[in-house]
Amino acid sequence: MSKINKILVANRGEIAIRIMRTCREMGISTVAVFSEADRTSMHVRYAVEAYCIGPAPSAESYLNADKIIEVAKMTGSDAIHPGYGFLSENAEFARKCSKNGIIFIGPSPEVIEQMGDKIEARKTMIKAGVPVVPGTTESIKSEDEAVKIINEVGLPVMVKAAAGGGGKGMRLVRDAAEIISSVRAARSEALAAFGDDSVYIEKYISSPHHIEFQILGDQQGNVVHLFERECSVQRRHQKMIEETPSPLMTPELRKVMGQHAVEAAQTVNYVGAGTIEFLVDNNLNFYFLEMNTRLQVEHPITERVTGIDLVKQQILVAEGEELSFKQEDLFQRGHAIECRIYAEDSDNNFMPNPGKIHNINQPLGLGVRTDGYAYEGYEIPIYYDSMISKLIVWAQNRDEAIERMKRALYEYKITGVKTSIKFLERIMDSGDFRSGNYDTNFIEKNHEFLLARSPSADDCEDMVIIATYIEFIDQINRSYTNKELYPAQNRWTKYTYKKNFERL
Amino acid sequence: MSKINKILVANRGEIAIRIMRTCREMGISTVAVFSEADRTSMHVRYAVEAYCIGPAPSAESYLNADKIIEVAKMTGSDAIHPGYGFLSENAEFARKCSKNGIIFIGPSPEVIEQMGDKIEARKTMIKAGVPVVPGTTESIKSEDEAVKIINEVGLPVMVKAAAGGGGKGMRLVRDAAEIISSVRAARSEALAAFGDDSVYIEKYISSPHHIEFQILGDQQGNVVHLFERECSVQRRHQKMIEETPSPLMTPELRKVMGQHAVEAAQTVNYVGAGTIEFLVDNNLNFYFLEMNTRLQVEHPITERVTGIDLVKQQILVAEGEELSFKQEDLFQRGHAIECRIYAEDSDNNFMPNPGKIHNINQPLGLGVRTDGYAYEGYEIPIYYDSMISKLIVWAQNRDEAIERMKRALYEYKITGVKTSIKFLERIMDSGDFRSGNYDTNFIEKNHEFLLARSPSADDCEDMVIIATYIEFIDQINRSYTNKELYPAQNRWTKYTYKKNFERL
Amino acid sequence: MSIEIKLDNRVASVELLEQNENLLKVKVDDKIYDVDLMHNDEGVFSIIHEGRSYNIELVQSEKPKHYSAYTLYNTYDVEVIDAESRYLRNRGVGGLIGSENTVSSPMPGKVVKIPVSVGDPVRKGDTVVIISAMKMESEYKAPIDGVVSKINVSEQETIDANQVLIEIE
Amino acid sequence: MSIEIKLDNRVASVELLEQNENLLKVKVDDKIYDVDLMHNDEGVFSIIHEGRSYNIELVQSEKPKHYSAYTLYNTYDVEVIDAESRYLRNRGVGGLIGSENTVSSPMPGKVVKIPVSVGDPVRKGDTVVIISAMKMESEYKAPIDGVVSKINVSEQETIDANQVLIEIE
Repeated sequence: MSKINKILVANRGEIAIRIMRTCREMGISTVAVFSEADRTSMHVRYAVEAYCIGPAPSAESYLNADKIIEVAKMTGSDAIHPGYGFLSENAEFARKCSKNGIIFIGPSPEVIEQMGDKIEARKTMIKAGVPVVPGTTESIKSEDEAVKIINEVGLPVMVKAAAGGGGKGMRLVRDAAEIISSVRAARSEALAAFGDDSVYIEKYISSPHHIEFQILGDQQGNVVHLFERECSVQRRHQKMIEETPSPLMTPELRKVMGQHAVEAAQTVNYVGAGTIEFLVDNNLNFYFLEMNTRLQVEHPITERVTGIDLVKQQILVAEGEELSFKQEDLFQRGHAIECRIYAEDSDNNFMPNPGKIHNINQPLGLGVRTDGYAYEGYEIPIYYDSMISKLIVWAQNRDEAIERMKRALYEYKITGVKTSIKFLERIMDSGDFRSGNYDTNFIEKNHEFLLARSPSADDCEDMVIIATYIEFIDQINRSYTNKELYPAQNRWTKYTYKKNFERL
Repeated sequence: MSKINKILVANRGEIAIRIMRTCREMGISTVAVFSEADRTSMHVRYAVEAYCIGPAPSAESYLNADKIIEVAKMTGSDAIHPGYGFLSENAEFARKCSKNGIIFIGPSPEVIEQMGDKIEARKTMIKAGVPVVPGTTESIKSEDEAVKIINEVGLPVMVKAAAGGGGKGMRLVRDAAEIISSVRAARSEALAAFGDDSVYIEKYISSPHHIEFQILGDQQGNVVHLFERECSVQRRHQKMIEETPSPLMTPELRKVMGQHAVEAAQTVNYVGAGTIEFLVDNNLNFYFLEMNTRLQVEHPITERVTGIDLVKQQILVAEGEELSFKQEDLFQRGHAIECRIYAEDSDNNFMPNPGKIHNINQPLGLGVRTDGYAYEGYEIPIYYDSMISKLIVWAQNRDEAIERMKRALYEYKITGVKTSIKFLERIMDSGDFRSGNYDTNFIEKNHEFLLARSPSADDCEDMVIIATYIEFIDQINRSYTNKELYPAQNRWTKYTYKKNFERL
Repeated sequence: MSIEIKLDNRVASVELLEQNENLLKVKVDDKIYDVDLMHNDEGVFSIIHEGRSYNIELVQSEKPKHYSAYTLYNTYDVEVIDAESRYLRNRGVGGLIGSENTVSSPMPGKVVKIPVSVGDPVRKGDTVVIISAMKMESEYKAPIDGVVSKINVSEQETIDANQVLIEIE
Repeated sequence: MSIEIKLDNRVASVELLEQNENLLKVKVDDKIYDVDLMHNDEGVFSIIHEGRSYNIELVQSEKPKHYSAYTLYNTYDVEVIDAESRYLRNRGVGGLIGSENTVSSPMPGKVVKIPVSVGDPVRKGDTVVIISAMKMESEYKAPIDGVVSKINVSEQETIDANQVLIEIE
């Protein structure tokens, strides 16, 4: 047992602030690190201490393990919380922390490595009796072997890089004629991307559901799961919306999958928070996909239905505390949905849209939580992720949660950059989402509906035209007369426009 | 059963918006009414429709029953939600609504009247078997009678106006020699304030706890309670902090008091949301104090632990729906605390502090809800209540809830006006609040601790001095050079101060 | 006197007829509106028209007299066409960004690669610059057949939205 | 050259010694600070000093060169004392509001009642005006014995904070 008094948060954006919030509630001091592009980022202002660790590109700052450990030592930090992304699944970094007497808040370097290698992870799961997608357990040594195995597994299959991630080194093979070329392509891409041309073969599950289980393990060997998250609404292999419970789930399936998730974690003596990702087909067959050995972006929906602060549990477990609850103490109350707010142009192939935030109007009230980091006047840097906020709602049941999400999205106004808010509103209106009858092909399938523009009343357009007219006149006015230092103190104005009308 | 499609919200401020949020989630259209002082108020912008109903003083606008009903009829509103305060407990208004074919969202005029008369309410409760504070059941007819009854009840006693409220027409009598003069004073004050000099006598409970039970009744005669709220932290007889569960409560006492609350409501065939207020002494004796026949300011803490949207239930019940849950379906999960954010100078006898809001930084993240209506640049009018926001936190247990509240109060920055935020932070730090060992004398008792100024580090002062220095120089700069139309687009600046240094 | 305002593809003629503090009588094309209009320095408008409450926010874009307008459900591109812009328009100045012979990015970012040099012949559709923003790379193509006449940026340079990167003749 | 800044009851002398963009070397009395300072137009400051992150917000009060400063835990009244204000100070102008012979309210509100008239003799402590704001009434008393010399407001009038309401001689 070693009490943690100070935590360095080796991350930025919403997750850095989210972690610091819990630190503050636990009386733990916080150290922020930031790149040169992030001097005005909210996490710098939220932390007790803040240190610059290098230039804007991640490789030179947020991925600079040595520099971060140096700051941790200099500030006397007891522990480092890596958040998600960046160094969170870097076994080498975890090892360096421990060599320097700093607690890495996450599992052991060995477990990170074991689960980071996809073939190794598959083998471990098979040993633990967890169903995996049919395919190879070893990396493919020759193209002949590939053909043989693919014929056994049956087309279609996925050829995947063992060291893979982010969709790189991955090939879908539907046709026997494509086998050789696809294996070659996957291997060469894997070599280029990861310096390792190992690939393996998996049966391709078409239109699967992406369902994951949250697990928590302590140093005493206790493991519990905190139920599932349905994460099938994705664009460009990135999640957009998550919910719990999953509309697909049955109590029986939840029990079986949860049990498997716990066993998977126990097999590797997992300590901390982790996620077991499954593919589930429409017949409710489920297959282990991968394990994420860190906090997930979508962890708040689990927090909302179980009432457990996952970051707090991570810290307690890292201190050596035993989990204070057992599986039978946990239950899901109501329904939670998360929408990810990206700074992007949803109408234009989800192209990122960095820029300067003009105004933000936060959605508030019953059942609404936002975890964000942008503020009015903030310039979103071009170097990092385009997710600027997460909107989480809770309600007694799924229908109410959808209505509440619509209300919250309606209230959520971010101007100055394009965001995914309107697109998310359309999803909430779509029949497939409302019925809960959707899988990972949801966005593709509903493409037309989701991109259709809402019909707008003529008088609404006329009001916009009137507003523009007044704004324009007012600007002429202002540039001549506004000598005020504090415009904020006089925001609502009844201008006397008359004097400018002659000039028009 | 009559489906409600449009609701006129006869209120302003946070409660108007809170009600409209639920309307939006239920697909119900909303009509705002506003006084001339409230044109820029948030509820006007949040509603679908908005109508001005008169000048700033409440008596000429928000209390103008005929005008409000006229707007309701003109807009085709099916129902009026009165919120709290203003017309919410006005039987005459409820009667007028029903005469005009508009649903008044609240109990019947008869029940409002019966519970509005304090003597009548006491009699009703005695009949229902609910313990009341020992004292008279009839109004006092003579001073002799007063002396006789006070001697029976035993000193100290409260002499209270039957038509009373807001602390007017109330006298505490500790000493036999004061009886006659106190009764006289109370009667003349009551006559002046309410046009009715009826008074009654109650035993004075010193340092009681103020604990109330939320109840919900439907038109079919079902009544449930949604557990208690502890409301003992008060200043100037106004609540500042509420929490649920009450630290004083035992499961047995909760059951008994809850049962009495339900019986009290059933006795009067109560329909809608209401609150039974009790005084509880340190020996856990409890006495009926009064019934509030409307939504309470502090209803969100009940919503948070029970998961029930109380406004939605009010609307469903008003439509004639049967309650969809029974007493045994309800339970409290975790702990919720509400802090009321007043625009006031807590250091200066809680004097109201209207003015212009400069910046607002909302507290966000896990377990935090705010219900407010102020926004940046908004000028708080002098005519209405000084409560600008409610901050509600939830956590797994009371200790965690207090820490979360501290974190949220720390994040909550409202500049431009003085607020109660710092004072509330001090309450969260006080030993008596943390131990849960407090009653209605809490603020008085902890006065010294609550008003002590936090010691501040010297270097923090020096940073303020540096900031002021730079701001001052910058202002000189700006007034000469800033011709920009959109300062918000360039908020963070690295000014080159040099050119001004010569001028200083 | 009226001015013209372009909203998406519609051009409307607007004129203020009367004003009494925040109560305005405005003519939009042939329709006359009596509105109660309040606004603030940040471009937030609250308009009440025949009892309906409208919230509109205008954010000025980089181009003068161009705005993004945010309403309840939609975002519009709005442009004020006054005498000056009509003059510029007629002269062909200040027209569409990303015109026929230039390549630009609608978003700020960083130049990853410029696979062409000045003087290189290119065909319509050839990639001439790759821009990275927020962990995503986008390829920008030549809009016409021609010869690269000017390259205004270099690799690793950060760029603004709508900045002209490459010119082709 | 340095200027003086008054924070509550302390007067400090401040001077900028060096500056390199947002990195400043500042002297406050005898202490020299190297700070990383960013701020915006709304008076929000982010200062990093020896690794500690400070957030300070300055809001200008009605009086020129006076600010309310909000930090993590405290609110301060701050005043810049430059040559001009020193001059005014020495002349006795712009001194404390609510000086000996005037009555004012620290908050805006509405005059409910003025129980005195010009020429009335009053004693120290007599109520001379009642102000209502946010459903609460406050009585303001004569600060000295004297005669009401001026009444600047009338009943039902709304008033600003710190406006001189009544003068007594």
